[in-house]
Amino acid sequence: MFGLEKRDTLLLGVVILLTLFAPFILNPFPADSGLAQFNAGYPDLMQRFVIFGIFAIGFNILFGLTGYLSFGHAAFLGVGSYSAVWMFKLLSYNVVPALVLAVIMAGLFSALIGFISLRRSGIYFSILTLAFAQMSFNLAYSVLTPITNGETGLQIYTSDPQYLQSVDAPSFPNLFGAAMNSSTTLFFGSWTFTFSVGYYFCAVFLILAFYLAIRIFRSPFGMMLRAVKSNQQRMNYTGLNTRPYTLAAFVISGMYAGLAGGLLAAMDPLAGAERMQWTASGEVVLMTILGGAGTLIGPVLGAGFIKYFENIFAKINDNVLHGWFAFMPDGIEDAMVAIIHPFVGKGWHLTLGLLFMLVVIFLPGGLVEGGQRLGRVFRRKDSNAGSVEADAAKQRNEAAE
Amino acid sequence: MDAVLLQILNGLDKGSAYALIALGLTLIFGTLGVVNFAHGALFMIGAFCSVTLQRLLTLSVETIDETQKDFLGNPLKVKTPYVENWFGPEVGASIIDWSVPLAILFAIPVMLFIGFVMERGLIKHFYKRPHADQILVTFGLAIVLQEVVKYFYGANPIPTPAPEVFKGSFDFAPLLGLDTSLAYPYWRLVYFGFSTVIIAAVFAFLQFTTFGMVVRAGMADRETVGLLGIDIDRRFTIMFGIAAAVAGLAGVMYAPINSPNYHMGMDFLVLSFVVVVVGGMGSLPGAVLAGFLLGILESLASMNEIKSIIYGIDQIIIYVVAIVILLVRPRGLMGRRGVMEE
Amino acid sequence: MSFTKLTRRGLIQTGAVAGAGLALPTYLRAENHAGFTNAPTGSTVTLGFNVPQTGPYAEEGLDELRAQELAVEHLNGEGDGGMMNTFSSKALKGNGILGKKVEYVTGDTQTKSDAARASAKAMIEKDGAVMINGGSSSGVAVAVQGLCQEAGVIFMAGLTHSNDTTGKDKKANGFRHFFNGYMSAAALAPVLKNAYGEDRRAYHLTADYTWGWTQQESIAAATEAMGWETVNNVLTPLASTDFSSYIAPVLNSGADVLVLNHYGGNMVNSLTNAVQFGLLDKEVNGKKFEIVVPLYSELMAAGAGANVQGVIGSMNWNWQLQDEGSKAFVKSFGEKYGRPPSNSAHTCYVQTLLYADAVERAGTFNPCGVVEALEDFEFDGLGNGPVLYRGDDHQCFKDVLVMKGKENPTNEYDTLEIVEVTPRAQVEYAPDHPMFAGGELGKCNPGA
Amino acid sequence: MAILEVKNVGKRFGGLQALSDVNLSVAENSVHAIIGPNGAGKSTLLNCLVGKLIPDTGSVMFDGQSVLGRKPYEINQMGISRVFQTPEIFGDLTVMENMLIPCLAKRDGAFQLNGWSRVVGQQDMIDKAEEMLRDMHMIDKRHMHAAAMSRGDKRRLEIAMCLAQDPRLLLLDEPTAGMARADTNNTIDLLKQIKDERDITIAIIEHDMHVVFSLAERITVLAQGTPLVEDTPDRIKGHPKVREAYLGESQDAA
Repeated sequence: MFGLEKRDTLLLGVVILLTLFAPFILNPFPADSGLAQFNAGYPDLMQRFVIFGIFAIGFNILFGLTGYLSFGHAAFLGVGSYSAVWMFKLLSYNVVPALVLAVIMAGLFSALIGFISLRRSGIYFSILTLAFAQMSFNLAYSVLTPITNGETGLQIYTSDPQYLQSVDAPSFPNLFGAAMNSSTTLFFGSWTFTFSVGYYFCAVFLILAFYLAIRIFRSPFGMMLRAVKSNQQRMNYTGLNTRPYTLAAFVISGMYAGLAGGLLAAMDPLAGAERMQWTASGEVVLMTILGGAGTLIGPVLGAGFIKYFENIFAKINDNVLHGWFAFMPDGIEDAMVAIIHPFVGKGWHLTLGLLFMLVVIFLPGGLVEGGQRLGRVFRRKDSNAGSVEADAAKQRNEAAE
Repeated sequence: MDAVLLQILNGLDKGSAYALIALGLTLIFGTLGVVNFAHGALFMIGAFCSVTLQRLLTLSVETIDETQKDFLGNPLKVKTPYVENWFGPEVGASIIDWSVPLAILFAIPVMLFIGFVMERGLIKHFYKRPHADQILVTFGLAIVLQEVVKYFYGANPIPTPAPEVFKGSFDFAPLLGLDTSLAYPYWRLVYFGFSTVIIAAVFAFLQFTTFGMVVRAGMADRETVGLLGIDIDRRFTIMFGIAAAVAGLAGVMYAPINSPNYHMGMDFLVLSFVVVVVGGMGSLPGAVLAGFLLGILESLASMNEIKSIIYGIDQIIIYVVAIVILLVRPRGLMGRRGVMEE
Repeated sequence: MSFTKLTRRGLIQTGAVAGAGLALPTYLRAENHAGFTNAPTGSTVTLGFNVPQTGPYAEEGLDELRAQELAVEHLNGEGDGGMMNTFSSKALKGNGILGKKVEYVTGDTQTKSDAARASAKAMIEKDGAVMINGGSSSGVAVAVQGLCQEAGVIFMAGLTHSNDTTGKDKKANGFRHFFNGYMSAAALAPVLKNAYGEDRRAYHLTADYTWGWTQQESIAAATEAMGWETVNNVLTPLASTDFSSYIAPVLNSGADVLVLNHYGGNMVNSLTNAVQFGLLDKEVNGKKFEIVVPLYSELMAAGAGANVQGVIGSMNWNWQLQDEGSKAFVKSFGEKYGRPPSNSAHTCYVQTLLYADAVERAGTFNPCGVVEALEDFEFDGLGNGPVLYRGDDHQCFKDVLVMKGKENPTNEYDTLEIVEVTPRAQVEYAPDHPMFAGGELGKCNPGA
Repeated sequence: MAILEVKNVGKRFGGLQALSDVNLSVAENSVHAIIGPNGAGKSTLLNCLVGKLIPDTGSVMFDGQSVLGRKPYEINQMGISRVFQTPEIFGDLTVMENMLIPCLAKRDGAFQLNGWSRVVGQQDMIDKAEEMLRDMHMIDKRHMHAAAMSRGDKRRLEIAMCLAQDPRLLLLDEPTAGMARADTNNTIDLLKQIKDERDITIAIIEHDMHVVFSLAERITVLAQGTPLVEDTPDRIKGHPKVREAYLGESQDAA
């Protein structure tokens, strides 16, 4: 179906189901229970899962396939965001022109940076991309303030021209009237499920982005990209010019980043310079490796994983902890709180750092490999079990040996 | 002219810090082939060795002084450091005053130990893993290390002054026969001297000892050295310890220059990678050269005369230089073919 | 199973609400009986405390969080009541807000606009917070203020010193208790004149982003008005950790005062570097060289250690103030946490009480009611003497403190001393002052 | 008629004159061996032919066109394929994918942005690759990762990949270096078979005299960067100059 092989169709189907039913899946706990803290089914976080999923899928097309490790992709995300907000400022709150410009600008910007950076490989390439991105961030934060509004971030003022904004259109990014921040809530017993227009808008893009990624992975072009990673020498002596292949992968991933940046701005029309900082570039690298570089679903998992920790664990404070352990005798309650305290709230970084280490030590293929190991336990037979991701993960391990 | 001289002087000082940090990083690259994102954290831990020793030396007995009040109006608890009780107030105070230089002695075993444990416990298992995995695991480690420091020392910078005798600055102008001032802080001069000595020591160690020779051979061709039946693993462990110690010492002496805080390692991480790569992967002289070059150019770019020509150049100078050098010289200033190019 | 509470958030103009409603499918149309975002329905009300918990300002954020927790305790009638006893408005009774028990949720701003908005959104969307309080930088304050305006909740700004927060970026749903760059300058100028004379040449180092620029502009204007000359203004990159290359040329510039328009880690490092260069020991133009740090905080002073000695700066509030309100707050905070509160802690504490009080007086949690109750509200007993929340721009006006690094501190909290309490009248300005021009307050937005 | 014409090629590395005044002519559909002691400049010459190095002087003409200044991939597209001393294959890819890549490179050229089409949809290419694998007796290994194969298999795969492009000239750089005798003989048989079945020119650099004399129709002896003599195998065997310069050593190598 859709020009995909059976197992890819299955994977796509799973992704579609998961994204469509995310408001249910991410809110498994009743709103009034202590575990509601772990619910992630509110619009902002769901949107972030999806948007950073798109970002990571795109990054994986470059890094997972060609092995070129860019430390500057956040710059393209930032360019996408700034472009989108400028469209809101100049034209109207309609997201279509904003997203189109975001993707185009990010594509142009990545073509320029890619053209220069791809003259080098390995760590030299990584440092070149890092240098370009840090330059962009430093300039955006200060010197380019007239364009980027610097420290505060680019936002929309009532005094902005908005030449095409009609009087009756929502004054929030919208798709022909359907505002991204409108939502409806379903109450079911003590469960609540929120369906947000913005989330489903992003979800459609995630599904399309994922589908496109599958097509690229399974195309001759994708095979060539993997060949670049495997042996550039052989590529050259097989009559293949590696430069346009890597540049195409770079620009495609840059455009994915631009789309993600545009969507971020569409969900929340403020573009902060920090989203271009090297730590933001590092984050997408971590997402991809954590989930499983070179696998299809891995980057999405990695993105979800990191964003979940950032948004859920950071909010668990001592007050919440005491709430959980209130049923215990006082002494034990305090002890439990004291034990967990360093890992949550302001200590969420610690938990994240530990998880990075644990995953990479015990699951060399990333979270996808963890899933496979689980799957193997349940299926016993490893015959057809390989599933879609087995190949990539296996390759990784073999390369590592 | 004197302004340029002053910035060159300043650049040498900054550059010595960059070179020192980059040296350890490139040693690890060159010998072990590991991309160590935790290197900045080692620098940070070094700085916190200074803080820790300062804290240890100021461990105090508390006596209640009824005549003074604390901020709540309760009797003030007066703290007297144990060392002052043991050695008398004056000797005690001067021991505390000298806590940063003393921390060098304290930091060497600590950093070597941390280096050994890191290498044996973690890094060793990642020699043959892809660079991506190395990045993830060392980045995770860096976060853990800095969060642990934050847990014990808080997020605020902690003032760690240099000994009283190094307060103030030295004026080079009379020496050079200039009539304006060319003042430079004593402690920064000490730092410059210290870095030079450490860098020279590392080079001498690699150049003139059998151990160093094997390591250099290992950097050039790891497999062959392994085939010679030399226990390269043990040497690599020691090498990692030394690299950690070099980073740590850079941090110890840096503490008085800027009050240490738990994320100072991350601030230096990107910069030290740029320095190493501009110098050329795995090249020790390259790292030192690049450190000084970037230090001087950064200092010159911060001059108002230059900023008025190119607005905001000091924001991006390091990166511009890195890009230009990498485009002109594919493997940095002194890099060798084939190192970390995949 | 039922579909209720259909919400539409984020409409700034009420006119647009009706229009947009028509453009939507019926099932998405706004319909809410309470008429505002996150109207508390049960026996509790949730406040959101959004402070930096990671990154360079984590310590500042932690102190804000302490103060906010204390405020919640006092609102719920626990503890000694703190400033509720000294507050001139007596609407609060220690039974929560409008009889609802106060609960709170916390988030991490990471001192990044994006992260701060994400965590504020989480508190609004997931936890149903009716008010967001805290933060420790102007970028974050402006970003979150904009978000709260769209979402229809009240924002109380925390530590934000940029003129823009209540200048070109002011919003009807946002209030700022903290002072700003202009007020710092107005308070500092006379003190500087007395201490260092009228004939001074100042060299500015300025953090190269919005806050730095507005503060530098304010200080330069105020000092030039009293006769100082501004020799130079050098912008320094935010990412700088070592300021030596910016400080080295100061001595040869002919300046005899160095003004550090830096905050946080930048300020700790630039001041430490300046003292290292021996600037304070020098004589230039026959006068002792001086350093000025226009915006001080206790935590920065602690970070810079002995380097702050003799350096003048300004603060919003300090625990050494001897008015009844401040004394009550310091006692209650000190007994709970074993340390005196910082000025950002004070701001966050006071803002929590003020919000609660405004709700009580308005009789509703509706942001528009709260805004009305807070606009042009005058009160006393929360430190800094009589205070006004000006309706025109939602800036708070009160006495400003001029501080000086203490020469012989007796304990670790005793780093700064109060040199002067500059009266409110001296730091006031017209709402249409050029440094605050542009932007519109807009109308309050109840959301929903 | 000569398909490859090397004229007066010289190459200098610093103080070392690696090649000087090399003239070489390879006739179409012949097997031409280039032999010589270590450091004679064989590899340098080969690198000059495929675009990895650019000679300082002289010209290299392939089928009437100059290859100088062209990138390796362009020269490959002209019809020159190269087999390396240690097999260069796509180790992370399956054997089948390894075969498909040269087939696609032949069909689509140096770059094709076909991210939307599917590998499994390229039936003609798959057929071609499978046929090639069948010829090489490797069809049962088609789902294997190339890196996991034996060295002999890797060599066969590399040769198969080169042949899949239907090159006019096949350059082999010591194809049997480090191989066991049995593998060497297999490779010789394979090359003989290729020579017999295809219209192809083979130029081979080799140390192993057994291989050279089993295959070559003409031999050029290179010594100290310059051709010593060029002739048929039989006459080379007895050539005094060659004995002097080379063969003594080669018996050790063989």
